[in-house]
Amino acid sequence: MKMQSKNTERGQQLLYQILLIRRFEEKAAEEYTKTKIRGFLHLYIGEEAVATGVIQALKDEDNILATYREHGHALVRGMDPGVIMAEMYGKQEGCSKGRGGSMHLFDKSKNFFGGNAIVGAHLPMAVGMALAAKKLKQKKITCCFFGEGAAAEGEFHEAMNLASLWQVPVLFVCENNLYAMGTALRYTHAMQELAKKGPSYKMASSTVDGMDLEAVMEASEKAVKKIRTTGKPYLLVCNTYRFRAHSMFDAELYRDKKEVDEWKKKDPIPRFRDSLLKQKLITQKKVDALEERVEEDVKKAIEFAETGTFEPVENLTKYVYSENQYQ
Amino acid sequence: MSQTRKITYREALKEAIREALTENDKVFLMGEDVGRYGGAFAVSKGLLEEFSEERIMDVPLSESGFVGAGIGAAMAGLKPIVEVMTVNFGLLAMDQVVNNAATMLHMSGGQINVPVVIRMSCGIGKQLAAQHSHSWEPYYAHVPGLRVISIGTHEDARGVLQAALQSPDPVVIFEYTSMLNMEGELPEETIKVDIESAKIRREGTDISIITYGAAVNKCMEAAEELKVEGIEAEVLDLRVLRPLDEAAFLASVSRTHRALIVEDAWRSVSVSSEVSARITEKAFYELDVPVKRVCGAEVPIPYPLHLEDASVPQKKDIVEVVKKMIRP
Amino acid sequence: MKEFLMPSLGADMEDGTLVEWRKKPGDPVTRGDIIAEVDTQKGLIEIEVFEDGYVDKLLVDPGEKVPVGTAMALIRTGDSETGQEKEQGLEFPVSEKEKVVLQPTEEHFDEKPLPQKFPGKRIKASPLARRIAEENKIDLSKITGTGENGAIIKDDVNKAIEQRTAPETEEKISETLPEKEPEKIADSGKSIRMAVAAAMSKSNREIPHYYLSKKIDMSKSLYWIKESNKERSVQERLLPAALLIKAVAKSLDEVPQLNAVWENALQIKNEINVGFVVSLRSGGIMVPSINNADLKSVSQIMDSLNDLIPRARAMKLRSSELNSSTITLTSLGEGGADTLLGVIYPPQVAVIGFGGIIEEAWAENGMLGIRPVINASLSGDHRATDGLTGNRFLTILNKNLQNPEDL
Amino acid sequence: MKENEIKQELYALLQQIAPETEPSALAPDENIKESLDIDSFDTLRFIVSVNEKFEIEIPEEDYGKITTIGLLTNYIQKKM
Repeated sequence: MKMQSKNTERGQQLLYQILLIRRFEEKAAEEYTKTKIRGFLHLYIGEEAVATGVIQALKDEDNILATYREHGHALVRGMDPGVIMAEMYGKQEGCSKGRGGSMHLFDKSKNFFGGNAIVGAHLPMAVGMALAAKKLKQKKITCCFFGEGAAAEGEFHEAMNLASLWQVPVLFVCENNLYAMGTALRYTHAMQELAKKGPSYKMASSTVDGMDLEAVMEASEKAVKKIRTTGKPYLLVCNTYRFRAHSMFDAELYRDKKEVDEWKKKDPIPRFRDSLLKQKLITQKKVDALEERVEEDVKKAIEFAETGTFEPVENLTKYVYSENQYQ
Repeated sequence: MSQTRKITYREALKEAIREALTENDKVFLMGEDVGRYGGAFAVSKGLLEEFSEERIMDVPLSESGFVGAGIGAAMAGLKPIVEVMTVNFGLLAMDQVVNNAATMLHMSGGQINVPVVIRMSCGIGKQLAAQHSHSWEPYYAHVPGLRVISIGTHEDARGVLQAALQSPDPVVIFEYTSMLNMEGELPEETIKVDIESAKIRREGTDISIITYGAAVNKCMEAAEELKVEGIEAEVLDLRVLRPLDEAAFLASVSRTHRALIVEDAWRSVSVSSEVSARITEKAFYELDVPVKRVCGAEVPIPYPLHLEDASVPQKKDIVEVVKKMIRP
Repeated sequence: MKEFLMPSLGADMEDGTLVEWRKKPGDPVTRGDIIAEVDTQKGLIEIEVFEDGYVDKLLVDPGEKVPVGTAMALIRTGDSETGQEKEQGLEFPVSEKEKVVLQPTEEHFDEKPLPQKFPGKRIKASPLARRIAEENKIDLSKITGTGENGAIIKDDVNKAIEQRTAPETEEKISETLPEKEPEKIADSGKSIRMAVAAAMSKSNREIPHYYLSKKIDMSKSLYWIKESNKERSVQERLLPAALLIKAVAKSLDEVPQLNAVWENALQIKNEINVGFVVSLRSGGIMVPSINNADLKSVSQIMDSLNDLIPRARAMKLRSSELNSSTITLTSLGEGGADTLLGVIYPPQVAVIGFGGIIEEAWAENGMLGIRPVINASLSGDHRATDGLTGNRFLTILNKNLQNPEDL
Repeated sequence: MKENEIKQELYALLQQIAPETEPSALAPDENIKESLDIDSFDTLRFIVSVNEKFEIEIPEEDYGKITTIGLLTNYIQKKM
């Protein structure tokens, strides 16, 4: 197994991260029902292995662009849970000063570029950022997460073509959770083996079980290595599943309860935990301690958000234009 | 008087691009047919040879893709000049402009700037029919977060790009194909223009003709004709369609007490409707006659020349309306 | 054809109840005629017409309550539809057709746009023309427009300003109008109290007042009155109030900033019309105006008081007498309180208050004597003027009262 | 004219000026102005009406001598 090459500390850190996403989002759902959080709240629960596995393969200077289902990505990238929660509360202590909310988490200092909520529209931007890196002779790659729904957008195809044509270092990560909102893959794609869309743009691609953290880690490390050596883009398809509704207000008429239960058996968190236990990379006692630490950190995040403040209305029109017009 | 030289609008645009490429190696031009073809309207002709493929990038026909890439490149530290061949294809990339370029700074709480410059040629006058004769400046002028500039003079053709590249925010520039071959006078020395203020192109006391883009020239000609009849018209080139330089036109109207707004774009929900509304809101008691507009007819632009001419303001329309406003 | 509208007689008037028509269809009317009696919050008020012509039609029945600006009657005028009629005087001889311009209703009337229900009948004038006309007290209804569709434009108003004749003749006409004794007086004590309450509350809410007061030695003034009264019959005798009004009006000539209204900005008034507070025995106050008080002699002012005060007490004042004042003067007379600090009547910017005349020890040139002293106060609108202006006014007022023979 | 007739005339004149009062209830030595709450203007009007009614001249310096119904009645009787 891959993890055997890793030390115990690394295993514990990953377990902490994937657990943090789960508990953080469960708490967010609760706060949503209490109306502390409003707007859309798209939960990542069930899909956590993808963000955790891919982002751990990146370097801090690499760019990340994600979708509106991005709490997990932001957490793994190292953004503070309190600052993220405050953003969802709309407080000015939030990572985007409360201006963005759940769908628009940004942290330039951590090269985290959203939080993009027009499906497919951030793919061309990712290509542009990679183009800039290439022109500026920087060694960074740009990692762009999107769902299989976005792969039906024209911009997906334009971006794939441009990235491959210009040979720029983009890691396209398709988080295939089988539903574009409420419409299943079979109703949205003629070619459902999504990785095959890569070669048609002369782009390397592969598919991985997105419910298996260790598998995702291995696949993304391979992909990243390839990008760094060739400077060319790569399409990684992670098959995964979202356990909860698309957003909070969703009756889930489009899928069978049994199907959800079936997928829950593949829950990436117990799977990874058990693997660590089995490899003796962690003890049950340590697992319990980690659970407690996560619980504590989520509590702190809520406290931070609760004590945050709202921006005064007089500031309404800030950040429309830069204050310093000429640079 | 300083020395002047004759130059076409096209050549002025090209000089500006050349200057930008020379002065700042983070600047590059990307767009459909800007390189090997020499630019759809020959604006960038010769630049590929002068610079390199890296700096003059031909792109595939994927407006959303390359405009989005331009935005991404700007976010990541470059100064891209993205050319959308014509405004007519601009809507294919409208989402990128409105949802990404215009929102990023705000959505990120002031963290992320998008210093991209997007150039589009636009306008009417070549019998190109309904899908290739658009005046869509008002669409872009509607969007907070963008700076929207309309180049109605040779001076601006030469000077606007430099100012736009210095802006940390996205700038959309409209150029007019009908003016490309037009010759104008420019001073020998470097031109400095700003992209924040409107400019009075001709001073006058009897009426303020407020306009932008290709209509500036028509208004200047109309003003000359009116002078013969003893009417002194002031021509104010809005130049910046967003954020509007409101102070400039309110001041002009407060001097002349009459306002005519001339615009090639369709009349309804246009730049002229906005300017008119603001005059009424903020300079009502300065008005001695109702605000009038001469705008594009509300019709998809027809192919035949006589119908095409009839669908946008012409010099004689402007002259006629001004005369009626001053001597009813 | 012109509409006769329910006038706005003050910022606090919203509507009025027609009590009686004084004219019937077919009757000739001349500018200044009383056309109707209207009950308002402030009591029964006689309403004047501002047109010359004939009553064409009455649109409102007695007993009806209508908002300010509602058309109440149609007046057929000489120069109605087409501009040429004015020149030719086709239907009716217009006696003083060129008396024109001075608008006795002043800004209150023009300010309130007519309701949009009747857009066709509105005077068509550009906003700029309206503004200039208002600033120069030009009556737009007397101007023929040369703009689009006959609209009055800047040039038309400027021409009217140039052609304006001496305004004094106009003033006389409105003063010598025949008096008509109204039969009934509404029991309006309560509504007057309410109106005073409303205006004063608004004033205290919106106007940042500042107060200044100065003691003035009245011995010279009182002596002058006494000497003057010796030569007068009882009927012609003067009261100190007449002298105080004249002194205030004359002082305002030198400090025009206080003779003004505040409507988003200070608007200095050309005429000095002193509103004089008359207390009603039943409670409440009426404030009739003594127009052009600076141009009148003390005797003429006393005549005005003799005319106005009894009518005020009987609530038989004309609407123009109630709404034309540009500053208010209030005086306690003898006895009672020493000092009176008034509340400004909006949109005016000052009120001058006089306490009772009392004998006080007074030091002058190192000598102590007993003098009749009055405490003059100024309440000013701090948005419009500052204490410095007020101070100047009180100094000049004192100087004027020390030289009564010059008043 | 008898004292009583004069008083009745004075009551009528005061009634005109202060309609809501009852001048006949005034004691002979009561101050008219203060009791009926009449201001200087109405005082002047009253004096004018006395002057017209009884056809007597009242100089200003005499105002202090006619402050009550009693004093005024005497004054009028003397002057007539």
